[in-house]
Amino acid sequence: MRRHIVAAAAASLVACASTLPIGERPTATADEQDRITAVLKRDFHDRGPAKVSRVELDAVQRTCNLHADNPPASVAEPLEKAQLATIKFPSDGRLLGDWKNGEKIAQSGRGSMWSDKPGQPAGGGCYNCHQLSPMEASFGNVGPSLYRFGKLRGDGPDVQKYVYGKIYNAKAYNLCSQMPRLGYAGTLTEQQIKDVTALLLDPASPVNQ
Amino acid sequence: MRIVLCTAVFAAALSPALAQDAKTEIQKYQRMINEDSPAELYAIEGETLWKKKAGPRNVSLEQCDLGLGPGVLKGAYARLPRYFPDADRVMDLETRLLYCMTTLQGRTHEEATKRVFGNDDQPSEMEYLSAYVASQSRGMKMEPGTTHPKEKAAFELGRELFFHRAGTWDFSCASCHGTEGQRIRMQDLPVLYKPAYARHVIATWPAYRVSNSQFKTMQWRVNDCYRQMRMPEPTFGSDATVALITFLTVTGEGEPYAGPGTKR
Amino acid sequence: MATGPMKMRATLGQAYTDVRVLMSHPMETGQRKGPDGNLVPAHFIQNVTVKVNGKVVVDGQISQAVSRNPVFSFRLKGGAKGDKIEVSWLDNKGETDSAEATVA
Amino acid sequence: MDHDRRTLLKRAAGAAAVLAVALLEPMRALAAAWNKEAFAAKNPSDALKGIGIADTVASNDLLIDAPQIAENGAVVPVEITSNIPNTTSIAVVIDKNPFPLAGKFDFMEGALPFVKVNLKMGETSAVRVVATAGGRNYVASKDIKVTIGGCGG
Repeated sequence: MRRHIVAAAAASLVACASTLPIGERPTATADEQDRITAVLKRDFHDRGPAKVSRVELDAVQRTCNLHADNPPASVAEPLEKAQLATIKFPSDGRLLGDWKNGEKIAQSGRGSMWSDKPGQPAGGGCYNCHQLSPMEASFGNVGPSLYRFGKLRGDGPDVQKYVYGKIYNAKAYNLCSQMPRLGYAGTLTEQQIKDVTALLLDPASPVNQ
Repeated sequence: MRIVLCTAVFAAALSPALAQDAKTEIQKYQRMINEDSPAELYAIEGETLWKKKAGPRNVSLEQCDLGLGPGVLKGAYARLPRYFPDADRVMDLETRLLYCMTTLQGRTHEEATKRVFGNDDQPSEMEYLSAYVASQSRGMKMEPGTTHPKEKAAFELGRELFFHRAGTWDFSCASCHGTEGQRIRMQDLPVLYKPAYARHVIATWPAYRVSNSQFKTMQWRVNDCYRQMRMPEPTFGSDATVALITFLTVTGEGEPYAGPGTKR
Repeated sequence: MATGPMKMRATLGQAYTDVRVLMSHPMETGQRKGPDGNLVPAHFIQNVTVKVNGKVVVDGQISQAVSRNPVFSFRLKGGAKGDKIEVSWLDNKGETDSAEATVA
Repeated sequence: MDHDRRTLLKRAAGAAAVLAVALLEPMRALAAAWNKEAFAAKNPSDALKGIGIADTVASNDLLIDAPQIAENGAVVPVEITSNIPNTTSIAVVIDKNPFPLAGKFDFMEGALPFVKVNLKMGETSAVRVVATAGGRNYVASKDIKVTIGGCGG
């Protein structure tokens, strides 16, 4: 509610020098978040697949906004558990797809944007934030390097399940992770997530060379 | 702690010398593309447009008041966004230009906003005009409005929007621009809520972008970030966009304006 | 995209005169699809000429591989304040433009 | 000193075609013909053959200043200087572009053999520069890596 205090101070103490909270990170109460959502609904509009309904907040977003991405464990754990329950593992039980296709998905930053043409396959945008194959020199560092991920962690059933699950819904493992919930959000299909899982774990994948 | 871990893994994966070379070479690239900027060409065209009679009233924009009085261009951009009593709201450059198009030239809001962002085939009127008006503030300190209650409210709303996670991918502006040392692909991400980073950014937009060889405005910058955040589209000149631009500009205030710049 | 203005400057240095020129030109390769889905026809500058006091000193032929809105630098031997430098271009559609600057 | 002079030629093209043509002619006559064959060549050696270059020798006096990594292939700044005496021409060839020959500049008395230009590169490639001096051809080459930058599509 700092905003209201500042506004009130400005109105009553005209002589007071203006000191805006520059460089500070705010937290947002439930009321403040509702107010921002109302602003977004008023000032944003539908375009292609990107509908205004996307600005509605779910429990994960609310909690992360409230705690500036750092909620206490007692708050985070039950929510992470609920997110874990959203993960739909493949009915055939096979979690590893084709790493070659996985590499294409990792390279592509398309998907879920208003500029995307319907019917075009989406990407995971993985290289935007992670290092994967050593052949790709242009990679981001918002997330950890995943180079040699399979070599370091093996490709056993538990690791496969973790990787598939993490791509499907990263918030199940770290509530306020900056990584999108690629399966839960409907950006990547089951087969695509299998392919990216293979990119990370297949011993033949360039990631593990 | 997370950053320390990332750096350690990064360094192990790529030899430090190589990583350093890549950084130096990219800096060299950025320096070389900045030496002669086609942005100047857009400013020339913008001046022609500024003086061109248009709209139902068939008048030019020359009497447009950008905050320092009708027709005063020198230094006007460096004082935006600011509160305008005639419109009773805070406006950034493009929102104010739009206001002048509707009030002075008598154009409808719908017609004037039909094509606010250009493409490969044709730049937009807003882009040309922004290049021209901004170029008239070169060398002047960025001093947006911070004293009127509506200016303060715009800053606060912008700050809240900057950190507000929402949408299909749970992103806020801070997801990419909130932590030091982060890159998307090879591009360094400025931490835009900190003056040390915001100052340079604010002093160089609007800018010519070599990636699509087009001149781009601040409203476009905000619009395209929200596109990539998988959000719906912000309405051109809406209070939310002006608030975000106010927040960024106030955070970066004090830097002499050095644009219109050249960006990747 | 249509062509637009040109801008240039010529600065006398110790070793040479520095000529910098900006040209507004789409430099279409003929490979890009336009909004209607059809290929945008090739449209690019083919000849760039630099003249000093009316005499040709650089005669350039270029392809569609030069970036949109071309930026060139050339260097002239010696030179003196007041020399008249002219840069002109001609594209594959026969359009042309030129700019002049006086060495300063 | 900045000085802009916009010739009216292109704007007049529709309105005063006759006048425009009259004014265009001197420019057309002045400009050397465009070497269509060389510019249409699809590999570097054909491109060089097209401008009469077959044999080249490597030279350290031919300098290419360009970043090794370009964040975007749409604009790759390249600065070329020949320190070879009596250089009369500089050609630029981007090996992996669909049409490798990017430009050829002839220098006459009064100009230094130097050019800076921004080039488009479709992918990571060698950029080859050939200078002609005293009837001999000298070559220098630099590899430039084109990366994908930014997020989104």
